[in-house]
Amino acid sequence: MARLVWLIPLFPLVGTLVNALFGRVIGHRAHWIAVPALGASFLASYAVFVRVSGGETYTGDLFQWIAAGSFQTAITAQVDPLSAVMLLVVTGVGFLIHLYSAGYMHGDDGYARFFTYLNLFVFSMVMLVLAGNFLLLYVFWEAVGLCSYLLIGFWYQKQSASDAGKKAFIVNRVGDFGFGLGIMLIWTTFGTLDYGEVFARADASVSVATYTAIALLLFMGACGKSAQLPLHTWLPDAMEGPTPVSALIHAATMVTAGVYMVARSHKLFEMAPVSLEIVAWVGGLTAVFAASIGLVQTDIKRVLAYSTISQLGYMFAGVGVGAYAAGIFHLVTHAFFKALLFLGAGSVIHGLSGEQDLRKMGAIAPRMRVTAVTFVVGAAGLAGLPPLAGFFSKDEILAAAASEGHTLLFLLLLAGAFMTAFYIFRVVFLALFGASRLSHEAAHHVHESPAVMTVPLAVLAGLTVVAGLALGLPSAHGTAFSRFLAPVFPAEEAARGLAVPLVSVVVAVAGVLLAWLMYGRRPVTAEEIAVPKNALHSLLLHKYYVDELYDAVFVRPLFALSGWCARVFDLGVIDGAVNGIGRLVVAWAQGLRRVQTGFVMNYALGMLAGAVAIVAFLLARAR
Amino acid sequence: MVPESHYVALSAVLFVIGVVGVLIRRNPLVIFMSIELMLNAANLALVAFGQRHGTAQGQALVFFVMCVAAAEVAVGLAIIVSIFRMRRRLSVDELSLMRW
Amino acid sequence: MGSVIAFWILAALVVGSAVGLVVRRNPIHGALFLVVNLGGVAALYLMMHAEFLAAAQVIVYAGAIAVLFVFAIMVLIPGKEETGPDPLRAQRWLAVPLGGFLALEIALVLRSTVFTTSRSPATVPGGVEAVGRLLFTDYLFPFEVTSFLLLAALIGVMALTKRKAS
Amino acid sequence: MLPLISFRAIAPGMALAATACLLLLLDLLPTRGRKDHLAVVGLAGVVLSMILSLGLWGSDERAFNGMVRLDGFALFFNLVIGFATGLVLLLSIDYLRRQGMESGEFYILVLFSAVGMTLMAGAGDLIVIFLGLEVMSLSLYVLAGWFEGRLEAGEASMKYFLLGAFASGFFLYGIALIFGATGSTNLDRIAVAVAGGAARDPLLIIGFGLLVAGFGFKISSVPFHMWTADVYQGAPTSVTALIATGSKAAAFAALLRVLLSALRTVQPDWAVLFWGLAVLSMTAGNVVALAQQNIKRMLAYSSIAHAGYILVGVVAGGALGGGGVLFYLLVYTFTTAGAFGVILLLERDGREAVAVSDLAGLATRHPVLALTFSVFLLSLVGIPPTAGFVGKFYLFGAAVRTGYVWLAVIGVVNSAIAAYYYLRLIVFMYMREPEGSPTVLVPSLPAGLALAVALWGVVQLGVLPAPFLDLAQAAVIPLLR
Repeated sequence: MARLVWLIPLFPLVGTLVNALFGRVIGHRAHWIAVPALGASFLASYAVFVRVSGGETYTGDLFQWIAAGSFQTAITAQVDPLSAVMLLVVTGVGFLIHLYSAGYMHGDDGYARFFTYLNLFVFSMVMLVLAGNFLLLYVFWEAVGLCSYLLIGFWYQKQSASDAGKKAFIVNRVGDFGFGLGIMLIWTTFGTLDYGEVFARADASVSVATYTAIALLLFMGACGKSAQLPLHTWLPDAMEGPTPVSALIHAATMVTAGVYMVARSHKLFEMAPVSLEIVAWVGGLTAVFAASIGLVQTDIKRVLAYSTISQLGYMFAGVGVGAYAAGIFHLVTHAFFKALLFLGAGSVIHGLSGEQDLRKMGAIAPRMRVTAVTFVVGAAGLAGLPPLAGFFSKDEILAAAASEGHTLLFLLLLAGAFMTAFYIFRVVFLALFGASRLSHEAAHHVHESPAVMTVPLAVLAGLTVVAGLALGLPSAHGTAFSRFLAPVFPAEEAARGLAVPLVSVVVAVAGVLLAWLMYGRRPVTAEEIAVPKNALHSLLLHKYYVDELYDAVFVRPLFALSGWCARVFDLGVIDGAVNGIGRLVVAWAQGLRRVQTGFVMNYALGMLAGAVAIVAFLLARAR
Repeated sequence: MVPESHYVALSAVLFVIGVVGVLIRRNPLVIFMSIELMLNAANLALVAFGQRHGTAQGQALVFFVMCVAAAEVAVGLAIIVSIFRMRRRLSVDELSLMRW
Repeated sequence: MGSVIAFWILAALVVGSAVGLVVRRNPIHGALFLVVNLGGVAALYLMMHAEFLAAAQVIVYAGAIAVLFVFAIMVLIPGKEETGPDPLRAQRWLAVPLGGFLALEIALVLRSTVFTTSRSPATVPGGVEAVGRLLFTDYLFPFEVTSFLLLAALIGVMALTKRKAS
Repeated sequence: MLPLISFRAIAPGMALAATACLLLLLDLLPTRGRKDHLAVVGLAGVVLSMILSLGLWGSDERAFNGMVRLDGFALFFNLVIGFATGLVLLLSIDYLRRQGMESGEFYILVLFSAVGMTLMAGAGDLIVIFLGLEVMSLSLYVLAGWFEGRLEAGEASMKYFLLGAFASGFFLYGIALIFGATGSTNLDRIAVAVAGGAARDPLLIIGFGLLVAGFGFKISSVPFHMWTADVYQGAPTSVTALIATGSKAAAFAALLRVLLSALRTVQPDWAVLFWGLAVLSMTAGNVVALAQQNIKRMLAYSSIAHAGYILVGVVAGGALGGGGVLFYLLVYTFTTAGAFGVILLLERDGREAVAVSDLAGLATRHPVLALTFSVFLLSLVGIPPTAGFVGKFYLFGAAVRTGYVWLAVIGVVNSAIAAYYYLRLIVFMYMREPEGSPTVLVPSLPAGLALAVALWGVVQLGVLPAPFLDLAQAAVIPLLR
């Protein structure tokens, strides 16, 4: 098994290196390297999965990474049912999206660069999942962030794209800062970062306060990566990246890393019940908050982005109420239907020569049949209509929330489910059906995408249809999926009533109906969609003004402070008339004496002040 | 007999005068002379402390400081002269091209 | 008693010349004050029976270093220096108190245990022999380093001046 | 009585000094006008010195009456200094010729300053530290103003010299007071005196404070940092690299040796002081760096911030903190020398390209160089798997382990802020189109070699740091005995 495990990251790594080094020669044949690499990686994952199903697990070191004195950390891979499932999702969905990209990115100048980054991302993501200790997890946590940053800004000629990349990185730094501290705290508390040892040593001998601190710091990292409140702002902007990137990184895999991490360290979270409560509530609030913003967006990808944030909230809510298997199951099914929706949206955009605005779409279903059918399947999956995958996984979470006594949370999630069904079918009716609002030119060019793009759509649609029935049917011993994960997560109590599924179906259908009433029953004009009807609508359109708030509270003061420090702090007492490098140079050239300040003396004064302060401090301490 | 503490106090006064000179003068040569004053003050302290501890070590240390001072003067004056040749001006308050 | 009077006279001379160096605008005056100051300190060395240092002080400091200064000033500065208003006048008001504070801190020196404990009876040999013996035994290594230091300074100065010629 | 004369103990430094003298002679020979061979001979001397250091590994002795120490600590720093000097020599060859400033004395002075650095690293006596500091500084003062005719160069040289001499004055007076308090300048004897109660003597306390001011200047810690930006900007870029790496490493070596071997018994007293200096340096350096438009200036403020990070390790002390400091200095040497090396290869409109905006579009025209620069920048940010990550992890980890949790937190916050200005450079390289004439790469084989070595260092120390971490920790042990 050891060899098989290391093969999984090896293939994409080789793909990355080949395309990076010979990209100029390979050019538009880059997919011949990248796609087979992923295929091979997927096959290896599948083989590993089969072994794990047979009860095998694997933990092994590649080599000692940091070994100094008491502190030892190795490059360790750990395979258990949880990572096997994640591997299958990452490489499987990754493979389909690679295939799709070969069509979608066809003719782009940075074709080879694109596949280099994409392979690098899959490598990092696989390593993140395989990591057997927190340090390695952190390393690849950063690495996937870097890939995400590179891919969001892939079309850097667009100012908005490179800004979005920067924003993603900076917001993630905030989360990673907490994550890093959390890992340090784990190290000081347990003296190791190895999963097995940490979880084995996580007992009552450590105070609850410490566990709470660790858990909340880790969760801070998860919030950044998985775009939960209040660190969610980067994800909608990340849609500036190419659509396959949005599908792979910002829907199916990377953003779910936070959920994976919380589930992986559930032993630590369980030692601090408060932290789980917080996880659940942040998840629940994010689910409703993001869904409500999704109600009014007019950019098809932005709707999907807010939908992703909202669905990630469901996963956290599930994990937070202790239904780990349900959370991970939703992660898997979400990977299927959200990748499907993004790729479908990409196909629509592709067919409309780059149009993303819902106000300029409509009635394209007849001319893009495969795309339309698969998109509707995905939408139904997201809305949670039975018997599709989303129904089973979301229902698991709702049921868990209801049965664990989180009634308020349950109602919150139910409201979110209603909104979800509404906004996604709003997209369906506006984009695919109803009256055509296409520009003349676009209408002329509408065409179905090539097979290399539609085949992945069909496969994902198939998965969306069968995954729930195959894995998610509840039985006396829980679902098939939760039984598979039983070695990792404690078995959940089974046999829940029919009430919750019934309510959730009713709510979902109601949402779909409302969407139909508003957008599907009769043709709507572009103006009707966009103009804010009232204050609430306007608030939603502005995404609750979170970006503006951050700008005013953090960004601008920091720059003001920096500029102030550069002038005042670093120069000591100087002539206030001088305020600009450019002006100074000019002034110097003109020989204006009034701006000539003798800095050597200022510097020396600073040094003297420092020396006096140090001596005074030391003397005061010695008293 | 004058106690050594007097010498040390005198050296402290000299040192501070040197420091103040560096801070308030604009001519690099004068600034540099003030720095020499500081080194000189240190020398005086070293000799006095040496007497106090009953060892000639202080005097040996002063010997090294003198060498350092000589080397510094040579290099420092060469730098100042080369700047003067470039600018035809000599005042540190005019040496402020780079800032911020 | 005589030595005490001599000390106070020398102290006044040394401090006065130092203040003169710092205060006078004309750098030539400053350099002359420096010579006086260095000579005064040499005399103080003599009072502490550090004859070798006193001689070295006069030869190296007053003889070579101060002369170099005077030379540089004469070559470089036509007439007076530091004309025009001082743009950093405010700094003086900070420099003097800060310097004073430093003086206060160093004044605490006098409370040191070194000066409160009784003095060892042995008088220190200050002649060339004692210092020389130290320099060539205990301080052999720094002594050799000094030669290297002077070589480095020499090369540095050469490099600075040679470029002018070319 | 003659002291123990041990050429073994000073062999690595002797190798450098002898090479410098050899260069003096070679420079006199009438040659074909080019001075490349001097750099090559100098490089050979540096390599020889490093080989000697490796060969002497494991020794622990005192020579010349305790003036010199030959231990793992000194040898480790000899390696760091060797890397710094070697990289600077390689970077300088074509750079100097391009600027029309090639001269044999340049290489000789670089070696002289390296000798001063090794003296500081292996010093067992304050006076040797002082002499080493002066040998190093006098050479650097001259080197900083090497580009005659440029106003900035002269200004840099003058500022560096005046302020450096000022700092030396503090340093020396500090030595004098410590001598007064303890009756010796030897670190061992100071340690004995301190343990015997001299620690509360105001003489010693003031002397130590002044000594710290002198060290603070050389490591460019706030509030002794103000020269840094001007000198880094005005000096020739390869000299800037030397000031940023070698001179900083040597100053840290001496500081750490004084703290750990002479003043270990009073660690709580100085740890608080350096706590403050670390926080000030990190924060001021990073915040001011945000506003910079000149890359060399930006890296100068970054270097101030890094002095703060390294001081975190000093505060932590012991084998953990000390080992972290040593390892980080090695990492920092590779990273910073590499970053300055990249900048020195860039030209735009016939002048050196040092503005942030000059980097625009570099990735499309010179992808390999842009990638190399990015790796160095990521290492400065501390993003894995670069060496900077391991180094920071280790420093902050040591702080947490020794109970300075808040210091580590401030450090982590600071590295998060710092990410912004480093990444701005990457953004410019990869995500901006140039305006006006493009920035061009001036090819240079030796500089390419230097960058390759630096890149190797950054990757090696990031991916397989374990042996070097062990080495760094082992190097601190002799100080703690």
